[in-house]
Amino acid sequence: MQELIILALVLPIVTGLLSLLQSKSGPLRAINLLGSGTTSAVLLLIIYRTTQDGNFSSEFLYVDHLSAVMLFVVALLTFTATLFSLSYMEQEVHDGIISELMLSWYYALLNLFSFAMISVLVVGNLGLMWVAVEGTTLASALLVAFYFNRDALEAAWKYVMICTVGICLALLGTMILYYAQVSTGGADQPLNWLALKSMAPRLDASIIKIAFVFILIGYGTKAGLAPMHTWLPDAHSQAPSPVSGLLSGALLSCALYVLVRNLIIVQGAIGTQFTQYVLLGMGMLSIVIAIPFVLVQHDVKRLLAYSSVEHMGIITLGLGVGTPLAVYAALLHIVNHAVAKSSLFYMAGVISQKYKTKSIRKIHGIASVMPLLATLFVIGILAITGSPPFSIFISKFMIIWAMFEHHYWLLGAITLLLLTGIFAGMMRYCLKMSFGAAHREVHRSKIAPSAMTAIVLSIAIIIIGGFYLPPLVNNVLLRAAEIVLGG
Amino acid sequence: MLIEQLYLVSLGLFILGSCSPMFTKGSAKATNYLAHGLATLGCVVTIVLAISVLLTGNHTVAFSLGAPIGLIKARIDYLAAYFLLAFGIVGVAASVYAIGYSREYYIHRLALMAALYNAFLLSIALVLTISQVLAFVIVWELMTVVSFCLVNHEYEKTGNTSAAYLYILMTHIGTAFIGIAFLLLATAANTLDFELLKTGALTGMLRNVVFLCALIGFGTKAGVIPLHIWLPEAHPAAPSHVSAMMSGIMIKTAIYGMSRFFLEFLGAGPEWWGQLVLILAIISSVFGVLYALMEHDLKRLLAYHSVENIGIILLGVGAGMVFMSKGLPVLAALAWAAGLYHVFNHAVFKSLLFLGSGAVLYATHTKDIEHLGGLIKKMPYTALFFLIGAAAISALPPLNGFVSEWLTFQALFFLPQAVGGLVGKLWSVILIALLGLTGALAGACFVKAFGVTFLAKPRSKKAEQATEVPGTMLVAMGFLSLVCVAAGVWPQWMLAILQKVLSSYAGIAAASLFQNSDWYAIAFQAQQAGGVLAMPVVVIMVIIGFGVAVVFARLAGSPKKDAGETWTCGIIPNARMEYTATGFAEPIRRAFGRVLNPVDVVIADKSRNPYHGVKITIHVHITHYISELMYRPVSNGLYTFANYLRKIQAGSLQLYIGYIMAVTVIVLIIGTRW
Amino acid sequence: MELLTILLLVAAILQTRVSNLRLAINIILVQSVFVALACAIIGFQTNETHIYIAALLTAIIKVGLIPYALYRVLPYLHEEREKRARREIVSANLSTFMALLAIILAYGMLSPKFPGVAVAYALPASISLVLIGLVFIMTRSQAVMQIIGLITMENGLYLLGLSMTQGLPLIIEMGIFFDVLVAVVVLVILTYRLKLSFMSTDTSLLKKLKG
Amino acid sequence: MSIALLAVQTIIIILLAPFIQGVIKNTKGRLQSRRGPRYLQPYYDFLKLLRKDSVISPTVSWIFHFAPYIYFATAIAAAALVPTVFTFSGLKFDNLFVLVYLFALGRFFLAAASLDAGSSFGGMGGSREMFISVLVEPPLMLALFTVAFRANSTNLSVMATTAAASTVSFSAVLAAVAFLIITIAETGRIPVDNPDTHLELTMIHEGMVLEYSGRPVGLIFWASTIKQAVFILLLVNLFVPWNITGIAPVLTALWMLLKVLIVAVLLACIETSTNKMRLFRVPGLMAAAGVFSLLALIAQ
Repeated sequence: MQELIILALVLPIVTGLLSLLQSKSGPLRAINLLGSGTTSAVLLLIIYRTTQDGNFSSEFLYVDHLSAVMLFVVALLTFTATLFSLSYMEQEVHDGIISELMLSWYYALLNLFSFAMISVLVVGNLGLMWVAVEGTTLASALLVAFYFNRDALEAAWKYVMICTVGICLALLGTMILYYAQVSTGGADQPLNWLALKSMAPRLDASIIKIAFVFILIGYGTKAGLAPMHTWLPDAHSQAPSPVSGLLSGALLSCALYVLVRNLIIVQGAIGTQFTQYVLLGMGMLSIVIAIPFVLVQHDVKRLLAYSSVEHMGIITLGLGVGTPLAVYAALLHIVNHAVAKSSLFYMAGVISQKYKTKSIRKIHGIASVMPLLATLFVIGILAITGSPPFSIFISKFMIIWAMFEHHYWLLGAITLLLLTGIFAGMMRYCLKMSFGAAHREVHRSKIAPSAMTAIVLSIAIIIIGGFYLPPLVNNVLLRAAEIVLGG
Repeated sequence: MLIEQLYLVSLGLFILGSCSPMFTKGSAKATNYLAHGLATLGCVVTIVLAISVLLTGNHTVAFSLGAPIGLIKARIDYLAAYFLLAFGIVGVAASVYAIGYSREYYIHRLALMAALYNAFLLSIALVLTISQVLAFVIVWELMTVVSFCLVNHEYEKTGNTSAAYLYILMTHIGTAFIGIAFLLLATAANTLDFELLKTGALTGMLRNVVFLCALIGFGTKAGVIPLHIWLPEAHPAAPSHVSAMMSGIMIKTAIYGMSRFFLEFLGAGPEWWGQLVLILAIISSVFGVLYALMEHDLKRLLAYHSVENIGIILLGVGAGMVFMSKGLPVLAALAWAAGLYHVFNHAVFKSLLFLGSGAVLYATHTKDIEHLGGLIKKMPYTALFFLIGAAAISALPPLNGFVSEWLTFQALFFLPQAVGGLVGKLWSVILIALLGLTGALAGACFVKAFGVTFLAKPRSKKAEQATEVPGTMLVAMGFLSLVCVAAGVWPQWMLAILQKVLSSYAGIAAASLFQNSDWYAIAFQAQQAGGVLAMPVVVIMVIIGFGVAVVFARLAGSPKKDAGETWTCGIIPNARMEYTATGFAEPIRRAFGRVLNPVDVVIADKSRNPYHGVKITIHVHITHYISELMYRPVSNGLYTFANYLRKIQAGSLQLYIGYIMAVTVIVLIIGTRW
Repeated sequence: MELLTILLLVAAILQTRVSNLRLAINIILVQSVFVALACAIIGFQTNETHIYIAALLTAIIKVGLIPYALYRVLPYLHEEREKRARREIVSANLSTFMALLAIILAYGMLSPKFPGVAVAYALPASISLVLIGLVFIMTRSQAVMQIIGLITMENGLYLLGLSMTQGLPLIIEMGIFFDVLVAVVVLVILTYRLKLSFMSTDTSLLKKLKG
Repeated sequence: MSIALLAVQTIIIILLAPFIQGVIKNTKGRLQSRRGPRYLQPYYDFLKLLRKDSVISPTVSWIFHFAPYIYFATAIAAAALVPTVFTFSGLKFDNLFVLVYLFALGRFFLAAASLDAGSSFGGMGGSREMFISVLVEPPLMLALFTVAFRANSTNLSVMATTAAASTVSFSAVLAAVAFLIITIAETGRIPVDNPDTHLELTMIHEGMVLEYSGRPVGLIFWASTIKQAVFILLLVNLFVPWNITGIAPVLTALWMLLKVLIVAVLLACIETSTNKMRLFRVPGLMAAAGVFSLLALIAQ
């Protein structure tokens, strides 16, 4: 197991380094396809081993079902992102937006980013987790700024500044947590998650509470919870589309994962009441704040970015309700959202590449230019807004159901109605772009097979997930929910 | 066992139909016949299924889907079977019709349309049978999404996409409310199974919330005013056989949902529930028909009539709820039977009319009745069938619309037994008078629709060149016309079914309701209240009268018949002299000016001759107060507010960090003060 | 030790009054030297080896590499200075005042909360450093100044860790150092690119992405 | 047996209907200080019309030919179910809604036929006829239901029996006035419509059937008189309570005929003493009828 994990960590690094050495586009693509494919395979193997053998823990590494859920997200998304990048970035080179040289840098950074995300998920120490999370910011910062135009620089600057400030607060929280651990006499296993969890009930409640506030704000910033979400639409809209997909799908999930890991300890120490109320409040706020930006929006990728804010809100609500059903649904929602949102970002990438703009106002009639893509786009938007029969609906419905069961029925009802506001905005712009007459200068064209594979794969998962979850996945999720609830 | 097989076979046929375009290798003709043939078969099987359930009793089909949905139950009880019957009958007609009608779509993504059409039928069949909350919401939204795609199918035409958007948005909001209602019930009963939902103990307040949410949610789908705004946009935008399914059956699934809630899950509630439904119902019916009268787009006109008829259905439902709450089980049964019978009747004649309008569209490629005329000579059968539909929807005897309206009138007439005193009588009589008004307006509207479309001379080239539509379309319409007549002349069969449907619910005693009926007359008795109607006798009377008229006419031999042009004060008549639809409705437009607020804009083109203009254009429209006063301000306000709120993302890094600090401080303070 | 904390705070306050970039970098260098010294002193007091290593790392990274990186970017930024004219967000006096307020806040409110910390007197000082860093980021629009604010925050946090629990475990500590270093490098790259694209490193120009 | 009686009664109503029209016209003539037409003039008119040739526009379709027959048929069916001397509940169709909707059926076809010839006059007539019918419907329902509520039934026979047993009251008078107004509107008399006009633009009912000639006019004409008779009979049997029961049916019939004739004279008087209203004043009149009925209901 240990070897597998280390392999999973080393592979992206190796692939990244090889990419740097390679400047021809053909081998570059082959290396990356191979690299990310193997990495994903290794990750899936890790997940499988986890389901069979249970937890794995060593001094610094730790993998359980909760990490398995997230590893699945990262495995899938890094693979689809690489797959999508192959044709997308080549088109960018072809369009003269980036140079050949930059391409190898792009892949190197992408692999670095994957490495950072994987390391977040496999370390078992809260301090190292912090380091890895900050690592993801830094690895992705240059990807966000990749086009090095004014907008991209602005987005990257804000991204780094806000996230670093946020993450500093998280470090503060982690230090306070460590202090609590030390003062309870657990200095021999500093910030080890398992150790902390076992000693959680003995930790000083008032200190943990303060630690929790900082951790929540800190990782919440990274996870895009309102009102710390402000970097998110900028970064998501300016990054190259595959990276946007990764940011939205995988990075936010990783940040939430770290938050959840801390939450388990905090809830073990101070009970659930305070944390739940704060989480519910932040979740609701995220949904509410996303609405006006979705209703009135001019940039297709920002539209999707705000939808991510909303979904992080929904997931937080699920965590805030804190019943087994809610947590199960929240975890499922993380997966569903990641898959759907990344595919939407890929599609937005194809569209904006085709129309040479991200402005919603200038995009019409995708259906007559790229019929298949338009269909998938509408399906994706329907899915992301929580329409049945797609998998996101199931998890959303379960979260709200859990709210009703937990006597938050009014909150649940309000959430349902607020989500229709998101639906109104998303659907409005989606239809505006998909249908109507296309521009003269935009010609009907085919989409590169690798990009299409990435998109179709994601959409297929979303559709099938609406009806059927393999028992294996279901068990992993159930076990992960138990872990979140302190089991 | 048989039932289960039938059920699975019908679903399987729809699924097969949905997939069939994949196997036809792009041959439009093969796709058309295969997909719609399978749909027809599926509907036939559904009819058989419904009848066998009605004969043998309730059935439950359970199958497990595993996580995340869990065990799914499809319960085909009498209520579901009744709706399935209506679905099957309309579905058979629409599917057969589609075989002919789809020729229009050979170059317009026929494969997609045929697949979606089958999926649409599948989703309706599922909505009517699934009895598990989560699965129900899924198939409910599936139905919306599929029909949304069908509404949007001809997205090249302006307005269709925005109609589809409005449709899916409104129904999505409706679904949110339905979700709330279901979740409240489900958490109270701690189950997702429909059969057990009624066991949940809810406080009075929560019961009211459930009621209101169900009413709003299903009311949106049904098109109850003021939630109807999507309906007149979406129904005309869809292909005609789909419009027929949407108007005939899909909006009835909302009535199905209401019936489930108000009959089964909630049972008898406070009186104001029923009264609220009655108020909404009467507003829907009067305004629905008034707006219909103002339309001269044939399909929009029909769509507004759907609003009206949903109102009439809900009059029965509302009266039934009032009777239930007042402990008058037999009268409640009468009122519910009236409402549910109108469900069936409206399904039949409205889909007939939509199919007829589709035939007109097929032949002339226009829906604007001002450009039609004289089609009765080119398309005699279509005209006849449309006329039968028009007469049925105008509640003319001896067709089916009359019978259900008669039952509704009777139910409203006995309303004073539930609501005592003068108030009850006044309320009852006002409702009856307004329902009468609705009927008269519907009559006026269909004289207009039928007369302007089919009679006199063609008003345009398109109408002149029209020819009769293909046989499959005529067969479908003829079948529905027959059903219209049959359900009107011999309503006993359907009422016996309804008696069965209703007898299983608490607060309703349907068993003895129609026991005095003869083979030729329906009669109901509830304590002192009673009523009787013999439709065959009415028919015979009219036939005798007709015979007498013929005898009288032949009394004096057979005088000569000369052909001579229509009298137009001595000049040769042409089509432009004919009375237009707008002109026909003008007196009513003016008389109801207070609520319709008509606006006339006269534009005189004086460019060539400054003294008397060369060309005068008149734009006539009315003000839809509900969208003007309710939806527009809300949406404008929402967007203004959204624009205002967007200022929080002002682009300033310092501000953003300020947010983080502020929220940290706030949460810290909350945390330490907790 | 107490003297050191006071010096740290003085450096931080001094920072708020400076508009020259080179001077500001010098001050942050001095501040980092103080932090490294504090680290060493604590290591001396507690006699733990890993704190010495941490002190050494502080010296290398925060006194050495980071200022070096900042200095490297300076030549490209000549004529750039924190503008005190129109575009200022708050005046120098006000920002000093806010820094003082942060110190008072930290000393007044937070210290009694944590009984039994290792080096109690450094705690409020470190908190005030974090707050001052935040204030710095919020009130300065110069890119380099914001980086300096970030380093100040980092310093404060580091000191906090030291004073509360005698520092985090070494591997984590190293990770943090590495992150800080990379963060500054990334930011310096961005600053350089900003200068190229915008002809300025004034971050108050970065307001195009909104809504 | 009862079917035979019903048939006899219906035939008598049908046969006497033109006579009532004759009485009205004659009385009107006298009131206008001229010798009115003979009482039996309508019969002669009818017979003459049956023999006349017709001119048929080539524009028309079968609807045009069919409408007069269906109009006549519905009038006869209505005559069969209006309660007169004998009331029959055995055949189970004498429901007031059946009555109302039978008239609607006839009107529907006639109005459709008015559009068939494609002239503006016909369309105008049809449009206005439907307009009036829309306006009449609510007060008609209101007025009929004042009686129906008393009888607790919508069966006309039950209603007639109840009405016969009741005494004169304020409520009954109000209801009778309301129904009288409705009768005027339904039968196309002044002040709502002018049956004698020959100016196309002012006609309603006559305008609608303008394109007909010869035999169909005869049918429409007779059907209209039957409709008029039915409404007057409803008025006297449901709203004017002085019914004599318990005597020989022949005497009852004569008494009823007397009442009908009095109403006919009254209609003539009203028609003479007032002038035709503008079309858009009619809603006001109908509102008045509605208010009267509501007051009648309140006064019960």
